[in-house]
Amino acid sequence: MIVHFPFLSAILSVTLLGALIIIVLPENKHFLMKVTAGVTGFISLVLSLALFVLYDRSLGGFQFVEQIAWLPRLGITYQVGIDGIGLAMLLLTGIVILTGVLISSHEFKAGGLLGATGRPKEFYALLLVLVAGVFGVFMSLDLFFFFLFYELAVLPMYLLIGIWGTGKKEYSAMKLTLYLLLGSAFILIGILALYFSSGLRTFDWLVLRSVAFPAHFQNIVFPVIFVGFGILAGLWPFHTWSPDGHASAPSAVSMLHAGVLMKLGAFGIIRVALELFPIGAKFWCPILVFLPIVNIVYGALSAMSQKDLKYVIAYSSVSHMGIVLLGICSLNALGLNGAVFQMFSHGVMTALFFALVGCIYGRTHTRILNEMGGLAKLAPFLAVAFTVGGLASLGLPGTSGFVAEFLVFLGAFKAYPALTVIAATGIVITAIYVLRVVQKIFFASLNPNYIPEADACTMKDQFTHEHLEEVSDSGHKGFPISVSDAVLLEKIPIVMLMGILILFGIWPSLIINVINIGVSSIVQTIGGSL
Amino acid sequence: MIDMYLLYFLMIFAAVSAVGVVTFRNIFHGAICLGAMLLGIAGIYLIMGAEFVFAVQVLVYVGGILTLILFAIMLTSKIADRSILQANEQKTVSFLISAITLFVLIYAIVKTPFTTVQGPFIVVDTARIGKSLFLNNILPFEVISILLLAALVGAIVLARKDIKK
Amino acid sequence: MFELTATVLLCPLAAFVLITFFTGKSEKISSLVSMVAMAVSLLSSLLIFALILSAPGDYELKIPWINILKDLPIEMGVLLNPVSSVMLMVVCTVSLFVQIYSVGYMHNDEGYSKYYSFISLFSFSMLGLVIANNLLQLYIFWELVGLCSYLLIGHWYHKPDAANAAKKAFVVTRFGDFGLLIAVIFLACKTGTFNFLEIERVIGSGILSPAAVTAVALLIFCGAAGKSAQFPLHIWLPDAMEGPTPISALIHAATMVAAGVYLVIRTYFIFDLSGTALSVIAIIGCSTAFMAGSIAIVQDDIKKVLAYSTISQLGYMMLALGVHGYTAGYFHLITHATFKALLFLGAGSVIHSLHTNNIWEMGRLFKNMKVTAVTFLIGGLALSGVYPTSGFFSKDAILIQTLESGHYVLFAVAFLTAGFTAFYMARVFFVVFLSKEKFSGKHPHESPAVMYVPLILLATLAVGLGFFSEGFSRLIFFGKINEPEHAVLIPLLSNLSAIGAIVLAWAIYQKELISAAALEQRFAFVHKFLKNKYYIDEMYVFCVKNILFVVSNAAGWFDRHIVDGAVNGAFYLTSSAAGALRKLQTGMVQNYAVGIFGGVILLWFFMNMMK
Amino acid sequence: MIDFSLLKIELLLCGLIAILFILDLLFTNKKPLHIVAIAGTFITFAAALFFRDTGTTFVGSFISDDLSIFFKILFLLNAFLVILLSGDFLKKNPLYTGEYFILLLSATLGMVLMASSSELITFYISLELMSISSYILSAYQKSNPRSGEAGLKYLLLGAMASGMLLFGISLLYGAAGTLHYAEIAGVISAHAASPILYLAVVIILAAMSFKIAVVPFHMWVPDVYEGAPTPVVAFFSVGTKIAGFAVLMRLFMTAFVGLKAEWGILMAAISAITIIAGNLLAIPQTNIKRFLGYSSIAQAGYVLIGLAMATVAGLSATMFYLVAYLFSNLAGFAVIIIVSGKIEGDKIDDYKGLWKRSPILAVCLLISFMSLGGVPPLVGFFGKLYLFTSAVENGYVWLVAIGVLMSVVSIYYYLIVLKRVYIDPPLDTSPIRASIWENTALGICVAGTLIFGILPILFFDSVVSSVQTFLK
Amino acid sequence: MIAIQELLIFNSVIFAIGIYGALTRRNTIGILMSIELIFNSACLNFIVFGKYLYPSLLSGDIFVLFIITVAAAEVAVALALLLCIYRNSKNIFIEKISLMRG
Repeated sequence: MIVHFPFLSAILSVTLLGALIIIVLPENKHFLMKVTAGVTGFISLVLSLALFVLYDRSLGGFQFVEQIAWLPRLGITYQVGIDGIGLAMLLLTGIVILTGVLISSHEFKAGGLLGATGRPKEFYALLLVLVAGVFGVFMSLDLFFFFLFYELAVLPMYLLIGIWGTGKKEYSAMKLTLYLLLGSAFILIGILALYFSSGLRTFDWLVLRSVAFPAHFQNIVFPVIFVGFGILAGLWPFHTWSPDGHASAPSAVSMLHAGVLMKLGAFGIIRVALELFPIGAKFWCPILVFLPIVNIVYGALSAMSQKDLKYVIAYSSVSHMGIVLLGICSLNALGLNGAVFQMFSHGVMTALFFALVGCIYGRTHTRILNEMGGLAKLAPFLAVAFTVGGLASLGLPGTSGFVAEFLVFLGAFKAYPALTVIAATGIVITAIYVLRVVQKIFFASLNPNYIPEADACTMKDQFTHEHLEEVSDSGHKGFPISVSDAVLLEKIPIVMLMGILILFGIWPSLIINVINIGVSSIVQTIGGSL
Repeated sequence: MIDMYLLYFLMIFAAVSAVGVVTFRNIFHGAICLGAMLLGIAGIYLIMGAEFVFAVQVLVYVGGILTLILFAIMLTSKIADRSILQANEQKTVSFLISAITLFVLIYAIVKTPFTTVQGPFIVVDTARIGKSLFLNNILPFEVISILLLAALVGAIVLARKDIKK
Repeated sequence: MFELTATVLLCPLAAFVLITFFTGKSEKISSLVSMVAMAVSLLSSLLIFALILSAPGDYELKIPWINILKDLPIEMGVLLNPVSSVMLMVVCTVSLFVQIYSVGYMHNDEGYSKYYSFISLFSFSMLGLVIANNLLQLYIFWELVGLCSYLLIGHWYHKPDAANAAKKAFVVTRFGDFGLLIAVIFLACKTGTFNFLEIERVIGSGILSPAAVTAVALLIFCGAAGKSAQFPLHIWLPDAMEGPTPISALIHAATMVAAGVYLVIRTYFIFDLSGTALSVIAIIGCSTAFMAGSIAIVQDDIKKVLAYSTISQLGYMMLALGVHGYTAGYFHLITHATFKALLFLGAGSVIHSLHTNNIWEMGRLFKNMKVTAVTFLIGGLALSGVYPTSGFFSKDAILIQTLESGHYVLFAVAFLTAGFTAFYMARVFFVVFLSKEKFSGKHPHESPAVMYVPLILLATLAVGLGFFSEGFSRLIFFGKINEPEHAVLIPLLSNLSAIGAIVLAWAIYQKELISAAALEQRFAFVHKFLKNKYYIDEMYVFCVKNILFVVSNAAGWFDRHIVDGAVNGAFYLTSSAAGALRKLQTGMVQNYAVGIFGGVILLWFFMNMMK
Repeated sequence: MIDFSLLKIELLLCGLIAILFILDLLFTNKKPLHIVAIAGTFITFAAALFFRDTGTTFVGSFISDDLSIFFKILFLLNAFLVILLSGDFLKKNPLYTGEYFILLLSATLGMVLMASSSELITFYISLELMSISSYILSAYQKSNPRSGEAGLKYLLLGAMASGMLLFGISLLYGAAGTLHYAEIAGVISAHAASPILYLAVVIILAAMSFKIAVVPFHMWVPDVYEGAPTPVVAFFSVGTKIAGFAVLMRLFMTAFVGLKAEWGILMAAISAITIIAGNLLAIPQTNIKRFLGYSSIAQAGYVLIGLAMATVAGLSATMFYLVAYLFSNLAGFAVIIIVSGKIEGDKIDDYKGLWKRSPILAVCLLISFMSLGGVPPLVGFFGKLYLFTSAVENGYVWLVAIGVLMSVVSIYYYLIVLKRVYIDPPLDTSPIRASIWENTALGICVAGTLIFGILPILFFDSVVSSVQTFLK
Repeated sequence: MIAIQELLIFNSVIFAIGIYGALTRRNTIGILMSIELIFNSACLNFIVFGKYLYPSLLSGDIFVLFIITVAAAEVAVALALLLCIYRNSKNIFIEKISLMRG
């Protein structure tokens, strides 16, 4: 059956193999673990890139399909394949995992954020398992495996946040896990309904897509699946897991979570809800579109009122995911392209943000905005990177954020003009809070709590070693903390993410051409069901 | 006719004794009532022609189980002796539950049409029982031997005073 | 010709990239790269202008950017016509002069290379904006110049005021941009294109209802008002003076703030269809001019005076556009670019030598800084519209146009504002350059040549440009050529009033014949009102504090306590239900037995119920 | 004639009991008894896997078909695993080692016979054989007052339930005039159902609900699970439940199949309440055994969904889920037995930092709990999936909705425990080691959970076909 | 001959009394005795049905024999267990035997 190199399975098996190797490695070989994780991330990125290059744009549709019968009696097949949308997501995942691993490998150093907790073995193993799940979702063409990978992606989160998190991590981890499982419960019900009402007893997505489900059935099931996936995509009012979860998670996990995992929700809506229930989508989207609008505006307003840096970013994710969902609800080519592109762009952007937040938090030992200030002097690189991220976040042209938001608004305006105007106010509010954050952290006069690293060396003579340790544990106790700029291990991933933001901001066609192949078939499905 | 009156008498006797079992403050009196009720039921068996069952009832139940119970009462007599409160606080609930149960049962019994066989009760031949036991019901008969063995072993294990090592 | 355009555009971009990634360490090379690039751009733009001049018309180049829909192509492109080619020259010229000037001004600054890289980026963005052939591209570069403005205002980011001003500038203009974005999307959806020429064609066919046209026009004006600091979105511009002075000259006087006017000019075919929109523009422009002019009178900060003056002049341009003075407005844009850049650079020269912005800490600088003083004077006269400076031609064209179009009230106000203009400029000039010395312990000196040569060149332009006004009006027009009436009365009157105002200022500030303090006392209320800038900032602060922050805090609270509260409530409910159920598990066998026997009864009843 | 070929497993078990009995009498060294018991159970288990004779004997009161063989395999596997895990308990309670095995095996014999009985007397006696043995085993740890209390509670409530069962059977006898399942079915299909028949069905269902421990007949479970010795709890948490389901399946799908509509809705209602209450009650628990007791109540609720559907899909889902339950639950219990053997405590807090003390045990516990919670790709997920599909197929969407929602709750409480295991720091860092037997048992359980999760195909088809032949 | 219903109702009464006793007796032995009432009512049910409805069948009688045997075994185990508990705690009141709850 398979005539080509099984790229997709290779990606999956590479990540799982990486996890396995890390588990097998002896407890104290931390460096080897990091290298393994990094190499795994790199290989998966390279494979995704290869797919991106090799994907035949003129042919379109699903390519690199692999198929192995699994449980024929129940119509379960291991079937993977990739279309334009999946391809973009695959690429995103590859980027985020590689950068996430790099960022966290620095944090595991002594004195780093994760240094105190340690246990890199479990961390990387879980991270890679999670990523395998994510990859799996993006490439599954069988709803059963789709769901399976989905769960695989969600569950390691509990431990990743619970063990390596900060703050009220256990509460957050629990809330997140339960919420997402609740979502997957909805999804499961929806998938089962699909399975039965088709009368075909198959989970094969390609087969199910060709089934014309009766309108009333679609109208019942569509909202169930939409909400189910919407929970993971941060749909208002089911989003509250996300601020707490992101705030508590370690950087790499936040990166993966906000960067990739939340996209699973939006991806699921497109793949399952939209493509299988075009009539339901037509009926429900004009009603459900209010929720994304609330997401955008309310998320941005909430972000503005936050005092904790991570909460700001988390709420901005809620707001930005609202843009994705708005694009999806617009049900036209522009909106959907914009939505997928926004998924990609927001994924990279938020990964950048969380990476930076990790870097900043690792230096300042606080995430409270009012306790920072003027850090641009000590860490200019971080300041530049954060500003670039912020600009992408507020949709500045030249960054991919603009293209995505513009396309979404353009598409949404065609469908819901008045609502889109309301939604677009979100970009103004976003500008306000993003610039406020940038200013509070980096600009204005330097907070006296922080001093350049060079000065810290002289300080060491004045304070005993114990004193310094005390400082790094409990934040400021009256005497300053030395703050340095990013080191190479941090710079590489950050530059990578920044570069991608700008590259796709200037040359969006690079990826939109691919996305559009996937989107146009969806638009056909929706249009054809009139 | 006499059978009928006797049956009525035994029924009333057994019912009153049953009430005694569950109400007497002195558990010993309760046990005596149980014996009376068992005998009353045994009498009903006899009248209805179930002679072998009657015999087993008297031998095993009255002779065995009741004796065991009395024995246990004696062993734990220090508490049982005193006529302290023998019923707990959920009397009302319990009464309600048993009353509703009774109502449900009577309702079901009255609503069910029975096509009864007319004529006097047929006395069951013990030999038939034996045959039936060893032909049709040999499996439970064998299994119950294991059950008794298990119960025996278990009773010994539980009742025996352990020798501290 | 498009190759030249590419040169114009890409040189600054290349400079930006080079400086950012390669030459950041070496300040000299950085500034050199930037200036060479700008000079090449200037040359190319001159050539383009020459080519356009030889054959006026629209030259368009389209490059596909994003292909999603066939019926809504998203493109990048170039539209060369007289309007854009003139603007190209202006931008390149001012930018080059400012860059040269900055070599002296920013000398020894910590962020020297950063400064030059941003200024190159700005030039690139501004040029991209100018040549845009479609609304989307214009919007993109529109935002980019905003970004550069943000970055350059915040050049000294460690000063809290600068950081705040940068943020304020970006956010306030973003409010306007919001309107522009909606307009772009609206037009794209209705006309199926972003392209100016095509939109013009489609709209000309009457596809849009008059109401829709007015709405679109006003939305576009929203964007223009934000960028061109029109009331009520003008508040960011005075604060933006926290940036380095050359930046104020380049971005906040000559080019970027004029982009709003340029936008209206570019989309004038829409405004032209809506009388309402034009009236709104005229009224807002006029009131902005008046308001800002009046505020400028009482400012103590030399840059603030110039900033308010800029707002005021932008108001003039808007007024001109609102009264069909297409050519007049555009011409004023150009002349204003030269003399306002000149004034800012002059002010910068003063600040550079005295390290203060307060005019009351200066005085008698004419003695020490002759070139600066003279060029400043020329700029001031041009701003005041005194013959024969370029300001005279452009401003009077506006006044005449206003009167001719029958807007008498607007004319009156504009005329009064012209008087204000002359007054505050004279006030600044006298206080700074001629009156008594008010600084001590400082030794002001003339700036180096690298700074005053641009001043001289700009002064030349400020004077000389006026004589091109007729040629200009034949080159650039909307609809038909608007032959300027050779009215004599109005120029005369306005010149007289300007001279009167200058004399008044001389009397008050130079000779102190009239006590400024007494006047302040006499008109305490007015003074206070002006001093507080019409309390508009306070109004904004009030709104932001009492509306935006309250709403956002309410949203935050709502999220934590209601939405999340519901989640936690569900959790609480579950656990308390579990706790309640747990109480049933008493440990008493007979309670359990109740469950068993009661359960049977329940089952029985349930079964009968279901039957 | 009696066809002894059908009785191989029963005879082997009897023989094993006899051998143990004799060995127990003959030798004072009780250690070899464990080996003999392990070997004997394994042989019986292997025999159950190997011999698949089908047919009926004992005048139709004993039936050996695919269904009963399937259940017998489960019972013997259960017994085998529990015996493997009993080593530590017997080391600490060395008195009555032989009797322990005898009782355990006689309970197993009772279960095995329950699965095969097709007549009510045999069924009743085997049920009592299982129950009485279980009562005794619950109270086996005589030094521990909780153990005695557990035994007494179990016994009293069990006796009440079996009294009720008898009353129900008597009514059934009155209504049908026979005690053979097949004949009862004939009578029911021939005549209109009378009120006492309905009553009989309800009472029998209630009495069996006590055995499988569903709400509101579940209340003995937590107390007994907490008090009884852990291996014993493991034994009857799986065995008794599966036996109860085996009987319910045979009795209701043959004898009462004509009243499907009535008891179907009853079971659905019971399962809904059970899923809700069981899952909720597990949340506030602090004792791990009690906790698992509640979780097993909830699991029984899920299993009942399949039975309530009374279709091929439903029954095969039930059977599949029972396998899933066996492996996952025993894996959990195996970990608990090993851990409590070391730390002498059953508090959930005692599991703090287990990850540090024994990563393997921690991972096994994770797999077990996630499987019980229904997380793919573990066997419990497939079990739930089949159950839910069968329910959706029959239109019980509300039931599935409850089931799915409450499985989210179940994940919550499993995570509470796993949080202790993985996140909290250990109170004591000494590593926990298990004996070879314990490791074997744990390995089998975890392997089952994983392998049948990834490849449910391995036995799912045979389950479906056995149900199909059963229903024919 | 009296009607079958009368006898059945009598059995039901005994059954109900048994339930009442099982639910209310504090003394564990009392509970056991009440359970015996329940067993007896079931036994008598078998005999009554056998005699009135199926005089030719013996299943009822046989079942009763088994029930009595099982009851005996059960009581034996119960009392042994009770003795064991009594020995440990000198108590046979059921509500005192409730270490575990919740």
